[in-house]
Amino acid sequence: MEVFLQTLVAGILKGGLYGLIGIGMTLIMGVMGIINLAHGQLMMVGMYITFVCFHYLGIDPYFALLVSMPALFLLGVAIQKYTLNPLIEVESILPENQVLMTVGIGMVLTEVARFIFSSDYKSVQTSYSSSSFFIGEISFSLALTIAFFIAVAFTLFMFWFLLRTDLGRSIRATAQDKDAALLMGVNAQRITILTFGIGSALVAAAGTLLMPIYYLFPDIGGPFTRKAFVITILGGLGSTVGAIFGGLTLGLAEAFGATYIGMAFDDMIGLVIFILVLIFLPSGFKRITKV
Amino acid sequence: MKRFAPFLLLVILILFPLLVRDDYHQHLMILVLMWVVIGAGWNVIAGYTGQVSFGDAAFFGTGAYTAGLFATKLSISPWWAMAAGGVAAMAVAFPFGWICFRLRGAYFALATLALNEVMRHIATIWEDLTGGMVGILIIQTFVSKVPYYYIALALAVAAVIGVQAVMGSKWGYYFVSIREDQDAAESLGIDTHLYKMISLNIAAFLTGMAGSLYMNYMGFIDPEVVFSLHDISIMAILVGIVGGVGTVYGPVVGAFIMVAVHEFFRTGFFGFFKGLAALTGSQAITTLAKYVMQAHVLGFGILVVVVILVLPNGIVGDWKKITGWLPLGGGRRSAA
Amino acid sequence: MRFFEVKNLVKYFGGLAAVNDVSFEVKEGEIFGLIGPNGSGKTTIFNLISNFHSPTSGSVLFKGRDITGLKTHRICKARIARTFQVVKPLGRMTVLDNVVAAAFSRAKTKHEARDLAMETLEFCGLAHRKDMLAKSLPIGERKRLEITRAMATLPELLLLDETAAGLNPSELVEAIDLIRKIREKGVTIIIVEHIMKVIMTISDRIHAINFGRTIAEGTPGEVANHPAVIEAYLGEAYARG
Amino acid sequence: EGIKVGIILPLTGKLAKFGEIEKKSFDLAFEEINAAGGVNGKRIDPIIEDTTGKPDVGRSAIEKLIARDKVVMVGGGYSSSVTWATIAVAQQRKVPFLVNTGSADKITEQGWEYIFRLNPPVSEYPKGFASFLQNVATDVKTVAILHENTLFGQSGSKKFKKQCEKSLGLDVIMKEGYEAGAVDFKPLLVKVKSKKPDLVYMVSYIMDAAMLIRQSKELNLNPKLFVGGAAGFTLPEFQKSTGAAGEYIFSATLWTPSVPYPGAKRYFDKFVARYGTPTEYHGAEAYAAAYVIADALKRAKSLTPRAVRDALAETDMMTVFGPVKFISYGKKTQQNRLPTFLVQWLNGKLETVWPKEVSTAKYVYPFPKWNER
Amino acid sequence: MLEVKEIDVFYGDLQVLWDVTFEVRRREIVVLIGANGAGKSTTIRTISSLLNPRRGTILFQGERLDLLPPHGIIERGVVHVPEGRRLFSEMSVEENLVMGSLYGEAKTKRRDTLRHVYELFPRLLERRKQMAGTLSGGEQQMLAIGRGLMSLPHLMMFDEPSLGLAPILVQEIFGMIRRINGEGVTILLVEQNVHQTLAMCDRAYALENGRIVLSGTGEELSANEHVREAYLGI
Ligand SMILES: Nc1ncnc2c1ncn2[C@@H]1O[C@H](COP(=O)(O)OP(=O)(O)OP(=O)(O)O)[C@@H](O)[C@H]1O
Ligand SMILES: Nc1ncnc2c1ncn2[C@@H]1O[C@H](COP(=O)(O)OP(=O)(O)OP(=O)(O)O)[C@@H](O)[C@H]1O
Ligand SMILES: [Mg+2]
Ligand SMILES: [Mg+2]
Repeated sequence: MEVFLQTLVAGILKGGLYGLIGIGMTLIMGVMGIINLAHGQLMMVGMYITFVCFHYLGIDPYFALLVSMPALFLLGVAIQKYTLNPLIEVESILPENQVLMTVGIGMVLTEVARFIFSSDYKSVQTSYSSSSFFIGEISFSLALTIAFFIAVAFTLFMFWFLLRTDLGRSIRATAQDKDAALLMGVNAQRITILTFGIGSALVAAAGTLLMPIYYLFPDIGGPFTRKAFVITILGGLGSTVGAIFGGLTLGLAEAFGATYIGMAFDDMIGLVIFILVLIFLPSGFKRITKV
Repeated sequence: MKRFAPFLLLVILILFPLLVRDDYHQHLMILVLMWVVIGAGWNVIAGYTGQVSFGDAAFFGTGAYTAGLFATKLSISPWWAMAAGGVAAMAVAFPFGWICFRLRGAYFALATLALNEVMRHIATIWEDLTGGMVGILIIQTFVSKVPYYYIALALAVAAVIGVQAVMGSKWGYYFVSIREDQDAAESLGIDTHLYKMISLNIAAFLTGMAGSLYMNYMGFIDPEVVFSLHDISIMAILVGIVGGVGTVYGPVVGAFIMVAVHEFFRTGFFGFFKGLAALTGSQAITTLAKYVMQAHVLGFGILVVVVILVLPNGIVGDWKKITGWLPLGGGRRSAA
Repeated sequence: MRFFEVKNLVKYFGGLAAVNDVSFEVKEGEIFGLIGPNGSGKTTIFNLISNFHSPTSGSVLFKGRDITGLKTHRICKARIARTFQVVKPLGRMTVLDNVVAAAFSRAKTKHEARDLAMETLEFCGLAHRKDMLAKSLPIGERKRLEITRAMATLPELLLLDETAAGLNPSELVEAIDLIRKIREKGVTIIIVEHIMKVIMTISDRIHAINFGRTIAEGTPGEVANHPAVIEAYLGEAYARG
Repeated sequence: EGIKVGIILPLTGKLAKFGEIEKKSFDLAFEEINAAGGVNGKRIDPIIEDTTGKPDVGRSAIEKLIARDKVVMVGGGYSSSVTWATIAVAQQRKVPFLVNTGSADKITEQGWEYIFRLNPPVSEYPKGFASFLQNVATDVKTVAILHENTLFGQSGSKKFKKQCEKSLGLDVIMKEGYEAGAVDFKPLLVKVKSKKPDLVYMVSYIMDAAMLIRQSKELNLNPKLFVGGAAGFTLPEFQKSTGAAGEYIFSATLWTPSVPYPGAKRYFDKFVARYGTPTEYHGAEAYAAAYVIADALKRAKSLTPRAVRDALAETDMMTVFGPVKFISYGKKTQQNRLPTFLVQWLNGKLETVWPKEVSTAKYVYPFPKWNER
Repeated sequence: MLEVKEIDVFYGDLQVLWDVTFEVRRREIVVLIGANGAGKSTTIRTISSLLNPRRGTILFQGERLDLLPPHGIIERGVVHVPEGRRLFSEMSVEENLVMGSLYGEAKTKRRDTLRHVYELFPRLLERRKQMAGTLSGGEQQMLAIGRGLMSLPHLMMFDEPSLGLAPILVQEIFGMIRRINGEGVTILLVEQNVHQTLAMCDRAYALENGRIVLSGTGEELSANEHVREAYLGI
């Protein structure tokens, strides 16, 4: 029983963070219709910013959110503006050009990080990094628990933002029909740029929240990119609530898989679920067949 | 002139090992030819049939492991495994395609990406069969590079000619129809599922053969090497798009350029900077050379970004555009 | 033996019954019109016949054979061809190649396929465009290409979905001519159209539906004067005019 | 005109961190050697090529070194996969290759006369630890083995399991691999906890190692012994990122600055002074290899690959990494044989605690429970 | 009110409009007729800045529209109801309407305009929470018009609003366009339904192969030999 509960808690806490990673990807996916394969790399950049804040400026990771999120927002804006948007005008045989572009961007980000920080492992050790509290026999990592609640707060905020504000509505409208949005006076160019910025800022938040308990090196992006797309697909693409759902599913699946099947299957479990969902729940994902 | 270009190229390639005797360049050419095969395969499924694959490594690795296991478990010469590697890759492609071809566009691409990772995990975890991360070591058959070169050349030529033949036939029309509009294709009596399967299996076969060749030639594989997302799958895409999507000779050009660029960066512009530094004795240039060499992956990344932005259909696909830039081309400049 | 028949077709999308118990029969050689307000289920019926969607229940019979649930490409091989309301050109292929790809479903060799394609292009009056990329055709000719491609599969039954929409009155005349010519070749046609000038002039019989259900069937004259059709579809103005 | 020696290392890509440490150590050693008069008055000119950590690129690199640069011998190699792909070329071209890091057993099991290895194969890493179990921790009966799914982790843990069952008479109640880089090890550790092993043996790189220990603390997992199998548990980053939680953790290792070899500490200090970052056993291997290369070149009858190979075969010297002599035993040929050590973090410092003769501090055993500290 | 002067428009290298010139005066209904591919949609898309003319100018109340981005156009009170309706199919009816009033005065008066649109189209009020994608074709067209009205336009441009609609709905839609015109909104209409549009418009232009070939009042064009032959099929 203890094993079960501990696994459940581990899965949920991790899942919250995964959800946050997923929302950013989902937004970008929805509006641009592309899978951002540089998502994990953006998170990596956010993590380095957190590291710099902590290590050189002595800023606590939770305050570093105020630096990493705006910074990544700007980076996302630049990426969309100067590399992805110009592609819309270029005609090419493969509609996946933009996806390939994000692969290239991911490579560039990783290597630039290596240039600046070398391949060394970096970590941020705070007083709460390895503290935990117990409820009954079950241990809760303090940092992960905080991360979980912040992730939930961000998600609720995004939900409100997308449903209740003109800007949020414009983002959704652009996702559904870009030309029509243009005719309604939505500056679609600006919206895509903004969306990429927001998506990047959200994943940066996830990275920053992860920093106290995790570590960092330039190649850390890849695995998180993969997780992000699994989350996005599990969550049903383009849906903010879905991302949370997808994040929790993946977190739980990984945790239970690790406990009851084997830790070696950690990553594979996500991938297998992903393929199963693609195959058996296609109606859940209307967009799949449309793209 | 245009018509004879392929023959001229072929003659040069046949004579190459006789003209250039140094192992280093022969080695590079063997890699180029291997990438031609992989690129040709990718081009069939992605370029012509429009089902972009991010998972070529799954087929490549399967081919490589087949050859490796033939040699280590069955003591059969890994050369026999060349064809077997292709068939084994098809054995992976078949169920995968059967299940995943209901997905379209980017979602199929993601599924291939997942396949890539799943295969890597399997090879890692199934230690009893694959040796896990210990990998498989075999002793190469030949000391000289020349036999490998000609085998690779034969494979590459067969791949290019094969693809050309397929694309000129009914299959070719069907593949392109599927790329352009799957519903329309289906309504015209094309069994899209079947032809996508055919296309994927052609790609898998070629890529699997290339994998077997790799095993034979390199003598060592492990899951990280042959199931690598970046070094195989993404590289295959790059070969495809740099050369030219949906063109017969695109993969040839792409393979050559990608291997050359890779080596170019790795060696610091073929030692240009080092030479310059030695000549001038400048410390700054030595430092610069060091950075250039370290930046080769960065260079790759930038290349991807630039090619997609400027030559979205690759060098062969956008050839007109390129000649348009050249002052002597006199071609009509495309208007912005 | 009946030539073509749909029996008690039903299609649900989630909770919505897009087609709800529709039955009709088409005789060999006739032009059969299908009308109904927007969203009444006409395109869905075509999608059910060609099995882009599989029916929730009901069956489709062609020359005595039950073809319900046959794969889309098999339906085409069985000699039922269709066009799409939202045209689907194979954009980066030439017009000729578009038609050749279709002709391969009948031709053995590439040579045969080309000949068949050229012949069909001439027949449909699109030969002068054969080397153009399909995506650069104007909409009217794209619609014509849809028909040409369908004809190149040598169908016995042709389903036309709003091929005249967006054509101006004089272009309509040409379209009507083409459809008649096709029928003279012996091809049976089911046609969906909102333009009364077209559907009322060329149909032998018309079947009207609303909310996925049959409301009337008969000759153009009978259907045009049917109160349910006037109320749901034509409107008083049309009846008066 | 100097003597050209090729060195291949991963200077970019995922392994760049360790490649960089080795490169710096090679640079340091060759500078010292050249400053001290080089080889019989000639400079050694190392040509360092980047393998990017990939076998095919490594192969391009060594082909270039041999065919174009005409080096008399090659060193480096780093990972087993790249090492394997490249030594085959060296053997075929008859150019000696001194391996200093690649640890797959097979590397020296081919009987290839041009291939030498300075470092012990992976199967021998836990030797020192085994003797500790036999002599001190005799009440350890049950073992849980956790390992990353890399070459190092898989083969290291397999060998250790065999050793436990065959020669140490221990009961391995659990052996599980994991994908390096996991965010959360709790599910795994909860399982370990429920099985209550006496010994938890982990083969992990630094950051996984740190996460395992920190999360063991969070879960209050208290075996009698926590032992790391080389790699991750001895590096300064481990200490930095576990803080107090790293205390009392043991590790089997090949080298620390406190090993009883002349110059080990001096090398460490020099490295830190020069580059501002600490070094570790990979660096020591490279540094030692550079001196072995210089020694062989000095003794070589001529500066041809053949003569250098013969000189290498005669090597018998002391380095910061220990004595070097290429011998044959078991299936292995031209393999250097070295003892391994058991170290423990005590007061934030890594102390050598076993074998007793060379210990710098007394071990603490059993492991003090987390909540009783 | 709107003056299009000598515009040339290209898709890439392909020229589709040559020297197109026409004007729309305040409170008029002006119709643009022409064969398929003549360039009618292109003209409207150019006015709403989705395309840029390579030559020529477009003036609206004396201001250059061709220099503005698409979102600048709607702020000036020119709205384009596109071919095929182009609704935001996964948003509710009301959200679609709100999307029509993102800027300036339209935004501040959003509530009032919304009420007004619901009065005009009671059907939309009934369905305000329904997803736009699930509306019937006629309702969708109403919504598209309603969405256009939300921006408080001075000039509305319709691209084939009757396309693919049942005859009964075609009547309704034309009725609505007249009503909107009656409320003081100027109308530019592109239609294939030449009979009816010529009957209801003030003036009309005929576009052939990207060139304006004829212009005049509705009656004049209806009576024109060429029009009768080429467009009315008489
Ligand atoms: N794939 C689908 N998923 C869900 N609903 C659908 C789907 N296809 C059609 N529908 C719905 O089914 C109903 C019938 O649509 P259909 O396209 O058959 O109408 P139609 O008679 O062809 O209309 P129109 O004259 O406008 O073309 C509509 O309410 C439509 O929204
Ligand atoms: N995106 C595009 N790229 C290239 N050519 C185009 C594009 N859109 C339209 N065209 C071409 O421009 C010409 C004019 O098209 P446009 O859509 O303006 O015609 P239209 O008069 O609105 O016709 P319709 O009655 O079919 O709507 C046509 O020849 C068409 O093929
Ligand atoms: Mg329809
Ligand atoms: Mg138009």
